[in-house]
Amino acid sequence: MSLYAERPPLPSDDKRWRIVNGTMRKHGYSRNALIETLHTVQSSFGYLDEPSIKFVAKSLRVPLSQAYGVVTFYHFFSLKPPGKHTCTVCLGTACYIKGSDKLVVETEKLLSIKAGQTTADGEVSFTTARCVGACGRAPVVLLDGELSGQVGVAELKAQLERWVRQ
Amino acid sequence: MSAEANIRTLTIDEVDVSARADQTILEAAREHNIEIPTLCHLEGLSEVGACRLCLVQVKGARRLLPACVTRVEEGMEVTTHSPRIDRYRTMVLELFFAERNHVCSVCVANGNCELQTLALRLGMTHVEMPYQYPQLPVDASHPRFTVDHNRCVLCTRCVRVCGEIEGANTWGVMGRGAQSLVITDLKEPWGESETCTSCGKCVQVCPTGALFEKSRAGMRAQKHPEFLPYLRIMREGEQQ
Amino acid sequence: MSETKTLATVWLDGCSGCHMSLLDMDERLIELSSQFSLVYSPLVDQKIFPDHVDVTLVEGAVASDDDLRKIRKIREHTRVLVSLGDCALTGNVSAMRNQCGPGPVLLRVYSDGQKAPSMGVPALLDRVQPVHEVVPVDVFVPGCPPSADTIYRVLAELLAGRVPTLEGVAHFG
Amino acid sequence: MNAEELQQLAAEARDERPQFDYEVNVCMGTGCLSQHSDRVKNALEKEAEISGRKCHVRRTGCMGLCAAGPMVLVEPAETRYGHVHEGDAQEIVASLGGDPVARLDPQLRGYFEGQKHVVLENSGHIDPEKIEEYIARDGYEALVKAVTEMSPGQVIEQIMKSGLRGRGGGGYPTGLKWDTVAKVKGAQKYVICNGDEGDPGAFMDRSVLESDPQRVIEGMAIAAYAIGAAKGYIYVRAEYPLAVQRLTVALQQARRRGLLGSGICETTFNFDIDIRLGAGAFVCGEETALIASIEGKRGTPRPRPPYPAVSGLWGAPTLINNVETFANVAPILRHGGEWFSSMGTARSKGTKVFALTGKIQRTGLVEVPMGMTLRQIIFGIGGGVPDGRKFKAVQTGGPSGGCLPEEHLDLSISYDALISAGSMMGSGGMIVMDDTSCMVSVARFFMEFCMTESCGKCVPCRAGTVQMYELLTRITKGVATHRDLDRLTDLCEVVGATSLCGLGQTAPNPVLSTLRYFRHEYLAHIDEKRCPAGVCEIGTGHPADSAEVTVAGEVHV
Repeated sequence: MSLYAERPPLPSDDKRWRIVNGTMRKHGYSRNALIETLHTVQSSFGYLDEPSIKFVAKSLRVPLSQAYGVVTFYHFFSLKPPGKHTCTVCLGTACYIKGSDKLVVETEKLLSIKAGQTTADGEVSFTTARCVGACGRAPVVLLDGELSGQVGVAELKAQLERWVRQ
Repeated sequence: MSAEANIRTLTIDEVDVSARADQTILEAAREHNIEIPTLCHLEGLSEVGACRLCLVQVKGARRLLPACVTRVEEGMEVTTHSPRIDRYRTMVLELFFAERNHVCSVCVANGNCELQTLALRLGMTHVEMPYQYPQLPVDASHPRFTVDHNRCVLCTRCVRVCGEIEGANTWGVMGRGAQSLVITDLKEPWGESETCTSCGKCVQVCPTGALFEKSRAGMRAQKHPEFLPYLRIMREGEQQ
Repeated sequence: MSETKTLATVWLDGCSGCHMSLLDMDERLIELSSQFSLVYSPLVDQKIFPDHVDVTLVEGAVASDDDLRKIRKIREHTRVLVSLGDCALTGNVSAMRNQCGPGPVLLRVYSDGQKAPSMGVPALLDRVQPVHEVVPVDVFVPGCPPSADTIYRVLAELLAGRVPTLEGVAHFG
Repeated sequence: MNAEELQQLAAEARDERPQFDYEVNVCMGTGCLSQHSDRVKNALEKEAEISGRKCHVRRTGCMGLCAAGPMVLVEPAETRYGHVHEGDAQEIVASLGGDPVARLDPQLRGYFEGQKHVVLENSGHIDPEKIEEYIARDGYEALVKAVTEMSPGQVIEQIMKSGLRGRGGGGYPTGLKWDTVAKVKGAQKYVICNGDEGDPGAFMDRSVLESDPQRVIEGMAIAAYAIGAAKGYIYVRAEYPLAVQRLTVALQQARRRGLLGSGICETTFNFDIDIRLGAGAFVCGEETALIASIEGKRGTPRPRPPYPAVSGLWGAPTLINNVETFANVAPILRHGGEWFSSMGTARSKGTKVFALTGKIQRTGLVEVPMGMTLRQIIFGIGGGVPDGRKFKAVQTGGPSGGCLPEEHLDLSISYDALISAGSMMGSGGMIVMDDTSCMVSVARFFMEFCMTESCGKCVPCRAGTVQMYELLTRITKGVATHRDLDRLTDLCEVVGATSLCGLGQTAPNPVLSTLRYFRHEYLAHIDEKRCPAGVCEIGTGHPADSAEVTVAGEVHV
């Protein structure tokens, strides 16, 4: 038995774990690489679940409580899998002044969920953003990651209805 | 370096005081029996400067400074109490009381709680702000201890003692802002923690009734954080 | 010696422990009774709150619409309003239901299929409030209950025409 | 690379240009890309090829006027087109050398007149993914000069002389900061570029990183030379994928050209930069929180002192400047500190980039000399408030700033003037509001922001922002009392005075400034149960309907 804890094996054969491992290796399995690695997990898998946090934490020798603390501190990280489609309404000041709060209300009504949730059928995730830095085009909505500017309520509703109906 | 070169003279509340250069205002004040209220500070643990109760006025400084982390300087003029500072401290204390469910009368720490004692000392007779009444869990899964988040003030003493003294790093903080919570491991039930050594240090350093020993829940049990500085001194001695 | 002042005590949503503590003053009650006349209290047989009261001690939080009506009327007719004890000051145990609202509490109590009565009993407010959230309060006396010594001190100070200071004397709980 | 090689490279890159009679630049910043400027570029390329004219179609970064996107700039005529579609390509190419296409000019002139581009001098003119184009416009001249001809002390002297102050918000003198870090002894030092542009409504850092990333890299390298650092980090928001991508490319190119790495300019100076991604936490704009985040921890700030200059990243002396600050460094060294300090006001030198947004005709990025008035920017450059509505307020400084009313429109912009008016420079967001905005709601909006972005470490910020948010909510609901207003004022004072970091210390500012200039709106909500802007949904005014409201609403102290 080794005195030092060995790095845990990859959780599964899933190729994406090798990408995750690659990020950690690039940083020499340093504790500092925690956030970078979590970014890789999230971009590979879409979200972070308990086994993946545990795997990363143990690989980097970060205490579990600290890893969980980091994951839940940053709003960019999600503990739940995203829906098939994502709709993000920007709530930056410029967008707010241009009425993006109404877009939020309408979206929540149409999808019957609150911001931060996914529809029961797993079709659409709805989130809000603090500012995506496209204030010149306010109000801004990200549909499946694609930025649309000067979005009206009717336009957004039409797109969401298309997704819901599918 | 000579011993004199390491000594700083300053005034605290117009009293001439001398202190070692590596001492904080708080240490210097307490050595001279000048009381500055604290909550997150605990001798033997690192400082976080989070509770803001030890803020003092230093002449020439633009802002109030936390006495627990501010080092003494030659010629410093420190004021620990003034109507303004006292008013701020009381309001900060009110914020503590209003943010969670501190119901002293039915709390296991009633009579031995640092938050309760601070309210008494600072003359906080009531809370001007509306209470938040958040719904917070109580985790009694550990065979010996319980964590009641309703009484937690997020001082992070448990987190620090667990990491710095016990080295288990079982405790951490999750979330942010008003949603912050102290957690064990991946927010798993304390009783199922794979890292907790059940040493109980966190319970002893907890200033309120957030962490308590089940066996003494009804006994207004006193906590004993005094072990910390000794433990620290002993360990440092071993290393030398 | 000043002339006799009028004193009232009120019991809102609390356990009456503060009133017990008041009685705990024992022989000091006799001393005070020469300077105070008790004009309204659960301890005396007087149903109508007088038009003018010098000092009113309020025990308990504001939990029902009846409490609300009462405390407003009392405030109107009282010169010095004293919040007595933690329930009046913080909501205390009475306010613990604020974490879930009155619904689950009623459901728990009337769990045998009965409906909670709506006639003849005061309706619960959505939120239990400390007295000072509802009307202005002049003196705050923490404690669950405040000790007889504390209450005596408060009344003696008021009699002497001073605002009692309780810093370092009375604590919550 | 040495000075000669750099000059040679610059000359080569410049020589390429005469091959073309015309250059057609297409903005491919985030704003224009969202309006499919990539398709416009493809169409223009196709048309240029068909026409057989000597015309180079170039991808560039932001041209500033996002409202008129996609934007196209034709050089050398300096003709700007807005709202360009694929179908316009043929007409644009055909017009080269002749009269501009009149129908595509949405009166852009007013927007660019009066601006002075230093930070944005290359934005819209170069391809951000080609280091050669940056070098052709005197890029890296300053770094080579600094490293080969100047001592670190001389570099710092020029920065001091320039009077440059931190562009991230606080306005701390940059030269002084550099000098402090340079003087601290330490084998390992770090340079950090703060690109965690968290202020909602500000996007100049994103734009600079997308349009001219080499400029930031050069600025950082010069700083590293001046303070004696060998390692740098750029902390960028993960919400800015395009900026991250362009920065990644730029770093590779700079390394390949020997402008980063070891032995830069054949000297002993080594410096390299890594990118670190933010993960959605506004508080990480605070220096110590940013450092914690780079170290892979929760982004919570710690008390200062010790300042990062003494004990920063991994305890080493660390210099942290914002993107725009670094972007100013190369021009200062190229033209000298005096040149820079000849622009601006007595204590605020140079230019400042503002993100002009909200209820304004022309939204986008503007760069103007310090000292310009708000009126000149909003009504001159921005074209005023649209739809015949009335100007009400301009918000500057993000959640740490304030709202300034019409009376302050003639305020000439400087760090100190904005602070004395109750607002802040911040990173340069400028959000214009008209009479349809309710100022109490705006204050509440910012308080919600601070509340959710509070890290939770210190109680005044963690719990105080919640209390203030709830009080503001009560006011917008028309159930607040004067006692609530007093409480709000008290909380503003305490949270501002006792919070641990800048987030909490400045969180009350939007409330304080609206209370100062728009108190009547607060009073209308409280006394008349009325929202003057018609934004807040105030009930029937019969609080007796709800027991809870009764308790909260009727009592007057």
